[in-house]
Amino acid sequence: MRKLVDLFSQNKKAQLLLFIVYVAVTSLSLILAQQSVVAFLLLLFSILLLYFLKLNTKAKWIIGLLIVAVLIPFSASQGQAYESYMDVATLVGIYCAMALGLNIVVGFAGLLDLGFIAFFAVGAYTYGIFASAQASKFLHFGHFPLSGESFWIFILIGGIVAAIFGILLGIPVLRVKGDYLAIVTLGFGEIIRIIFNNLDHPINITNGSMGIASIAPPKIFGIVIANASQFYYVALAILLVVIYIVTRLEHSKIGRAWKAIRDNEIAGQAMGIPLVKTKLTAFAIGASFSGMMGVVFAAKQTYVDATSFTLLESTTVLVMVLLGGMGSVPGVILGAAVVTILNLQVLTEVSNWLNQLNTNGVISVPDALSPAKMQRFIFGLLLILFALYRPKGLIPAKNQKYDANKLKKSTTKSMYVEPQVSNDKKASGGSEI
Amino acid sequence: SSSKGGSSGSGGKQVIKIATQSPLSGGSATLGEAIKLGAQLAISDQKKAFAKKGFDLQLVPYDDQADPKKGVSNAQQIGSDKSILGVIGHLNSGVTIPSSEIYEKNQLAMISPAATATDVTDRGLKVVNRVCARDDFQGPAGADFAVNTLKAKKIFVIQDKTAYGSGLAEAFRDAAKKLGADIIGYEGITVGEKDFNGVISQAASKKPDLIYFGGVYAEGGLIIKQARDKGLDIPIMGGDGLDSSSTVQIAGDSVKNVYLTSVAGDVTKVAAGKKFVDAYKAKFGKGVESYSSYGYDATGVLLKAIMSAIDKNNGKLPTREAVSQAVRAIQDYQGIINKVGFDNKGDNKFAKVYIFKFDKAAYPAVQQKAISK
Amino acid sequence: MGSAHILELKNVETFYGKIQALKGIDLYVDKGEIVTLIGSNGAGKSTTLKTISGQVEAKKGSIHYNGEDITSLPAHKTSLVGIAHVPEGRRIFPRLSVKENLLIGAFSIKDKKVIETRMKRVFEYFPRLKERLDQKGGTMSGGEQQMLAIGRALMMKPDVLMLDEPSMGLAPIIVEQIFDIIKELNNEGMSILLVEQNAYQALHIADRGYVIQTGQIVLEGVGTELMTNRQIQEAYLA
Amino acid sequence: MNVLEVTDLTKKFGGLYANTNINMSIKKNSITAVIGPNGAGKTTFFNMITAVYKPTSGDILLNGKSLVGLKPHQVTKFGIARTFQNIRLFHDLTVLDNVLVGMHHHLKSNWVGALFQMPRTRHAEDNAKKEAYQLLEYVGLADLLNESAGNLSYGAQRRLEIARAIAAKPKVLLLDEPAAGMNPKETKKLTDLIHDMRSKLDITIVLIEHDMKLVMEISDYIYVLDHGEEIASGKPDDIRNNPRVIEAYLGKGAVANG
Amino acid sequence: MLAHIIQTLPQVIVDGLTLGVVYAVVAIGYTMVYGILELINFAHGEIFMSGAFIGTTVLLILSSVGFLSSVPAILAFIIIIVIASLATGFLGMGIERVAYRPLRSAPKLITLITAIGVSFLLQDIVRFIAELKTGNYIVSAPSLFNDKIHLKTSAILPQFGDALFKSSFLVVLIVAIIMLVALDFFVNRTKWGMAMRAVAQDRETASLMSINVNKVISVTFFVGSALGGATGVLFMIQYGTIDPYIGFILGIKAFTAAVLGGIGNIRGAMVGGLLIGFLEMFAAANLSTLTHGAFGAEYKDIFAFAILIAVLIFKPEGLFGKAVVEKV
Ligand SMILES: Nc1ncnc2c1ncn2[C@@H]1O[C@H](COP(=O)(O)OP(=O)(O)OP(=O)(O)O)[C@@H](O)[C@H]1O
Ligand SMILES: Nc1ncnc2c1ncn2[C@@H]1O[C@H](COP(=O)(O)OP(=O)(O)OP(=O)(O)O)[C@@H](O)[C@H]1O
Ligand SMILES: CC(C)C[C@H](N)C(=O)O
Ligand SMILES: [Mg+2]
Ligand SMILES: [Mg+2]
Repeated sequence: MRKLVDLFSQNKKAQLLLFIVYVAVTSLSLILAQQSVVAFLLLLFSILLLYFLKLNTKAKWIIGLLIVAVLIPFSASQGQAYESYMDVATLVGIYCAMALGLNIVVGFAGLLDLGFIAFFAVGAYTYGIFASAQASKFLHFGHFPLSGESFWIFILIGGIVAAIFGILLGIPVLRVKGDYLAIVTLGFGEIIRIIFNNLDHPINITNGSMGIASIAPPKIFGIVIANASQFYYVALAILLVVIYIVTRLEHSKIGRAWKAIRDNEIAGQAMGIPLVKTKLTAFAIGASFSGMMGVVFAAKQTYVDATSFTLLESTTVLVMVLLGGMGSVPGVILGAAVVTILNLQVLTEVSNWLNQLNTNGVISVPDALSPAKMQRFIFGLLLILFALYRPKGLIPAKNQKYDANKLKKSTTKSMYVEPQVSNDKKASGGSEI
Repeated sequence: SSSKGGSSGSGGKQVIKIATQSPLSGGSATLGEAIKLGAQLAISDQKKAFAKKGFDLQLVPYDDQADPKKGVSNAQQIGSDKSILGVIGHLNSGVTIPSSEIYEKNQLAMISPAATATDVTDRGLKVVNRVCARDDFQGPAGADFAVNTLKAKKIFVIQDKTAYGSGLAEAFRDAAKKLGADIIGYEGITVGEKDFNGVISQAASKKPDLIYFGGVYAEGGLIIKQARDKGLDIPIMGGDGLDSSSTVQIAGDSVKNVYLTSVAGDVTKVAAGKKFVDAYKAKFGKGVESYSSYGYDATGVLLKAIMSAIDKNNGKLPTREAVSQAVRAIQDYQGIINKVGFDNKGDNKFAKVYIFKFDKAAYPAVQQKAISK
Repeated sequence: MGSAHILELKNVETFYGKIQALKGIDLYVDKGEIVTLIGSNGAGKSTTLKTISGQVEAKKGSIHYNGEDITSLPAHKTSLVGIAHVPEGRRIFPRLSVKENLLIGAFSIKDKKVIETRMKRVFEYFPRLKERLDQKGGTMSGGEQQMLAIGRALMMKPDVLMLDEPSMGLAPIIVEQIFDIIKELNNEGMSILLVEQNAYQALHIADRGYVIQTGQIVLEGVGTELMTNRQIQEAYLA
Repeated sequence: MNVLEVTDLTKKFGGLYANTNINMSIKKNSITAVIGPNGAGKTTFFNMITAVYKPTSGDILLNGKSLVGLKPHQVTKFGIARTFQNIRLFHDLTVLDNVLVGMHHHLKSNWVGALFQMPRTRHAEDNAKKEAYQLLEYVGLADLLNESAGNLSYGAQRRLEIARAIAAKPKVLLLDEPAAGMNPKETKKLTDLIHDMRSKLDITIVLIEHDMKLVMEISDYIYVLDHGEEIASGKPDDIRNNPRVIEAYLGKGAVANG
Repeated sequence: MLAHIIQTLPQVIVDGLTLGVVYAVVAIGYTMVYGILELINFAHGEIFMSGAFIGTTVLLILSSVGFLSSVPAILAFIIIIVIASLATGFLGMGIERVAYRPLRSAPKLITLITAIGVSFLLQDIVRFIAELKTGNYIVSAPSLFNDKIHLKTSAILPQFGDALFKSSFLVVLIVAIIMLVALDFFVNRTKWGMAMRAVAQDRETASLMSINVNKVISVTFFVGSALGGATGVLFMIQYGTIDPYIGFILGIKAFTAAVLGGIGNIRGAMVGGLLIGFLEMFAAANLSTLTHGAFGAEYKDIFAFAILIAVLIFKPEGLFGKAVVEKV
């Protein structure tokens, strides 16, 4: 039996075959049983399976993209729940990008940030203000709301503005460390939220607590993007860019520098890493992902107000990172997906189901314990269980492995030669008796 | 997961579901729960009538957690469950506004018992309706009462910096100013906090004739109590957010001399209301809240519309579009205390604002006046 | 059992997760002996001491102290029995003062007088500590910290003192002193288990010595004899 | 020619003078030892040179340029690298990555290049990896290249620190007790390595060490500190026989042993 | 303008002090646990909340059996606070046992997840129980100390107005001060306190010193949580109304206070708490006067956080934290 498993884990073809069967079965069941969340979740799960398959990376990417960009939307589109699934999927994309951004700050650079949602807010408000009539309340030139075509540029602008805020936040960080940093960022996040919630006066920039309504939906080639199924592709595209950037950076010089100062700041500096610049880069890049997705969020909701950017939101994103596995890109993506789907879909479904049982008299609970209000309770329980059983995260971070042979082969002519051991025989690694 | 497309339900009947969306957990759950329970009562009242026509009427309560994001995501799920023909909710205007965009896309009728902000209906969505009054009616009505009846000259305004509280306080302030009152302070507080002594000290030192609070009972009750502890025995006034038994529970005896405008009237004043209160108490073991009756009425309106849509469709399951149109077409539904009839924006033409006063620590307060538009 | 050994390890195996660090260690210390354990980096010297003091658990085998089975005794109890462990790398409490560090060593002692006399004794060995009573442990120099670590263990007045590389990072004159102190403590009747890289000096003062290699004892003998052993010379002495 | 010139360097911690008016001239391509009792201020001296601590007064000149006031990473860029008395590796990084981090300041690879996989960046990265691997071979750690640094044994960690420091291509390399925790045999290998670095890599080496055998064998020149002050300096033989040094530091045994 | 500020100052100070001591004692709970495990116990706010509910329950039971009318209020109060602290003390110990201890060797931040999980659980469990018993999760308790005390501050300085407060304020203040002093003594002057600090710095080595690390950690959680619970009772006495969500915002503020004072430092937490309480109260009362209405009380938290950030920029280890220079 054991052998069989081993064999299977080595056999690429068998794996691939089984995987294809799995995907086919789940997508078929999603097509047939349209409102089955289970089928939808199982189909999504295939991405995770894919991650663990023994295929080369390129093949995985291609298959993954096919599933995410074609198969899932297609299978889901065969019925009523389509928009609902795509809405959740869009939010998964949004949170994944945000969590990946936070992962740079917390997971790579080791800077605990409890105010990360502020950058999301910055992005959301940036678009919200200019893509609604709000801007005309304080700008007396120009023509607002800007059309939905501006959305595409605003993704960039949102990212840049958030990055600037990231650097602004980073400045106090130069001196403050560890958990002090946590509280500074928490304070920063709260400050941003409170300001957005109050800036209807003296100048009305954010419309204060009334929020900004009727934000223009994005437009491209005259097509208005208004449905979740369309936003899904926007979010997916940005997420792919984010994943690309993150994986590239992780294994580059700056990525190593982040991890180095995380592990040992003093040694990092002594190795020539400029602390300030390195930390600020982490903040800026992390923030920019969040800002870009903020723009998408504002356009999708068509309404922004400060209640979407509370401390609880910041901690939720942090939970995604920790739950997935700090510093682990696939882990963080999984963490964000799990938390988002749990919160927005599974828990609601579960409580609806329990409620159904309750009204049909299958189970009987007093009203005070009505399943409809148990979502946070169940969520809390799950968090504890996850943490206890996967303390390093769902997919713990792994270091990139180098191929010694490849490095060795090229080492024909070395400037470093084994030190000459003067009056001794050749010294070997360990001392043998 | 639920069954497919409302084809069959228990006993071979076709299932019609009504969703409620309101906060069932978190800080304003008292009122959110009341909406759900009101709807639940209405549905169990009419279950038989629907059964006769071959439909199984069911309630699906959703918890929007007073969070816009959650509200929108729930709205998407509601939209995808085709057996749901209408939504009762939300409590909070801030959640109603973005969620209603989704209902609009799904042509799904929504009736809010409680969302009072102007933007709710001012965006001109076809499916959005409410049975309660608007803040630009409620605020000025309060201001009129404060200035002309209570003769307040110097008014100190506090608001909770939510979409609802700010909107209402602003409407009140502007109207009171027009009526010649002096607004000597306009301050914001933070929802969830418990100590408002700082703002109250400021108010006390400015010696107002009246304090107006735009916000909900959780903070309002404490402000009343802490103001009284500071020796401020002046009238304190608020909006529908204070119209809850929790206000009394929190403020205790301090609640005397507190006035409030509500968009829901005192149900005990009419016979139908008394019956409702008793039935409610018997079924849920707790007293009614301000929005219990509106939860009931809003559901009643929705069910009536569905009924008429069924009839129009020869007894077959109507489309959502038909239901939405039928809802908007309702012109004189007799609710527990007032009528419901929608104008072309979805506002209730018969909506009234009621003025209450607490004379003793008991809920409900004593109704002073009912104001129609 | 019933032997006169004050400390005896039989076939002890220890793991870090899946990595096996000790692969069946047999060794003993007799009352009043100095026994040294030498071996190259990563051989398992520190792990042996940690297993004895209960910081890591022995998966197999037994550890006896005065005939009493202490194999699975947790660390905070081993020290009560009479075994003190001066850990590798000093491990003083960085934000406690020098004085508090010493007091912690006497944590299990209630009698203030006893504590005082012991502290005086420690100051006789290490006068530098007395000068720096209120300095935070973490700001002391490396050597000062080593003195503090030994001083702290002496506050327990143990019967068996286990030292993990006590000479590391110390000035020659201090190393000399420390070895003198070890001898002195031994003369007073304390049994000593000494892990050292400084094999010359360790073997010099030891009654017996063990050589450990990748988790196994490969050689055992009288200290001075081991020093002249050709294998040892090749492997550990330059 | 002197690479490193230190004049009147002083460091005060509260009331304690950890270094008092230290003067040193370190010749290019020499091996200089700084010795002295525990707490004499040797590490503090290194810390000032590498800008971990700011000197209370005095000056540090590298090839005539003052290093005082620079940030630690700038000092590295100017050409000084070090190892630490209490090992400070990047525990969660692999052995090879540790060395790559050491190349930070001269590695020509910025994030734009990394993002777009520009050939120049790729080339630089590839070369860096090869070079890092050579360095690991040089210190005898090549087999462990993918191991997490935190899992290495003590001696291996020390060697990795040295490799990481050399990776910064320093003009001057500061080693703080490199032989601590090594047995005589391993120390011997280290001695050879240091010799070799000096001759092959053209590095000037300053080291702190308590192992007198190593110090006496390897050093061209020795400074002796006590209580923050220089009490002696000279060639190994002078130091070995200096009564003040014997009294304060070496003890009688060392003379016999060394 | 200034005259107005001075006039309200006595009242603002009294109010600020009331809120401040509550922050201070809760902050100490954070600081203690942090000091020993370097763990931000995010569930501490909920332990505070549980204490308030347990205290209220006891109070309601006592008053329903007629106990309250037969004994002096202060005795009833002592009974309540003792029961509540013991109960929350054990609750805290239990939480540590279940949610933190198994994760001790895991990455430090992961406990943040269990802490958040525990917070959600506690909030909902308390809410369910309260709703089951009373139909409402907002609970009000009969007040024990309700005499109003008029402080004639205007007699001291004519520019001052008078300050008014309830006698509960005095109770809160006195009890809080007793707790603070006792705790300070405990941690800094007793053997157990020293053991706590040793465990905080190096657990492994502490165990070599005959210190039972698990026991020390349990005791720390017990003491910290008992303090939190007791503060919950104080809060209930002072404000009269509680709900399952009071722990969240208060927890954040108290944590901020702990950091402002220098986390891990008990006196720092005390000062930090008082300072934040006062700053908040001052800002709420005076910001709009100071800025001529441009910014009002709604900015009070910004004000508090901005000061916090400013302090940390100039003194990164907090007001009382000692800069721990890492020996290089
Ligand atoms: N905490 C740990 N986790 C995993 N492996 C460990 C751990 N501690 C030690 N090891 C491994 O166990 C083996 C023995 O280590 P130990 O520390 O006992 O060696 P040592 O003989 O004391 O060496 P040194 O002279 O370097 O101190 C080594 O291979 C080491 O890598
Ligand atoms: N950050 C600091 N704060 C206060 N005192 C310090 C600090 N760093 C070092 N000292 C003190 O300065 C003196 C010199 O310390 P230093 O670490 O330089 O000694 P050293 O010569 O390296 O000793 P060793 O050989 O033991 O490592 C010591 O007395 C030490 O306690
Ligand atoms: C909580 C309530 C009082 C709801 C309020 N009427 C609103 O529109 O948000
Ligand atoms: Mg060792
Ligand atoms: Mg040193």
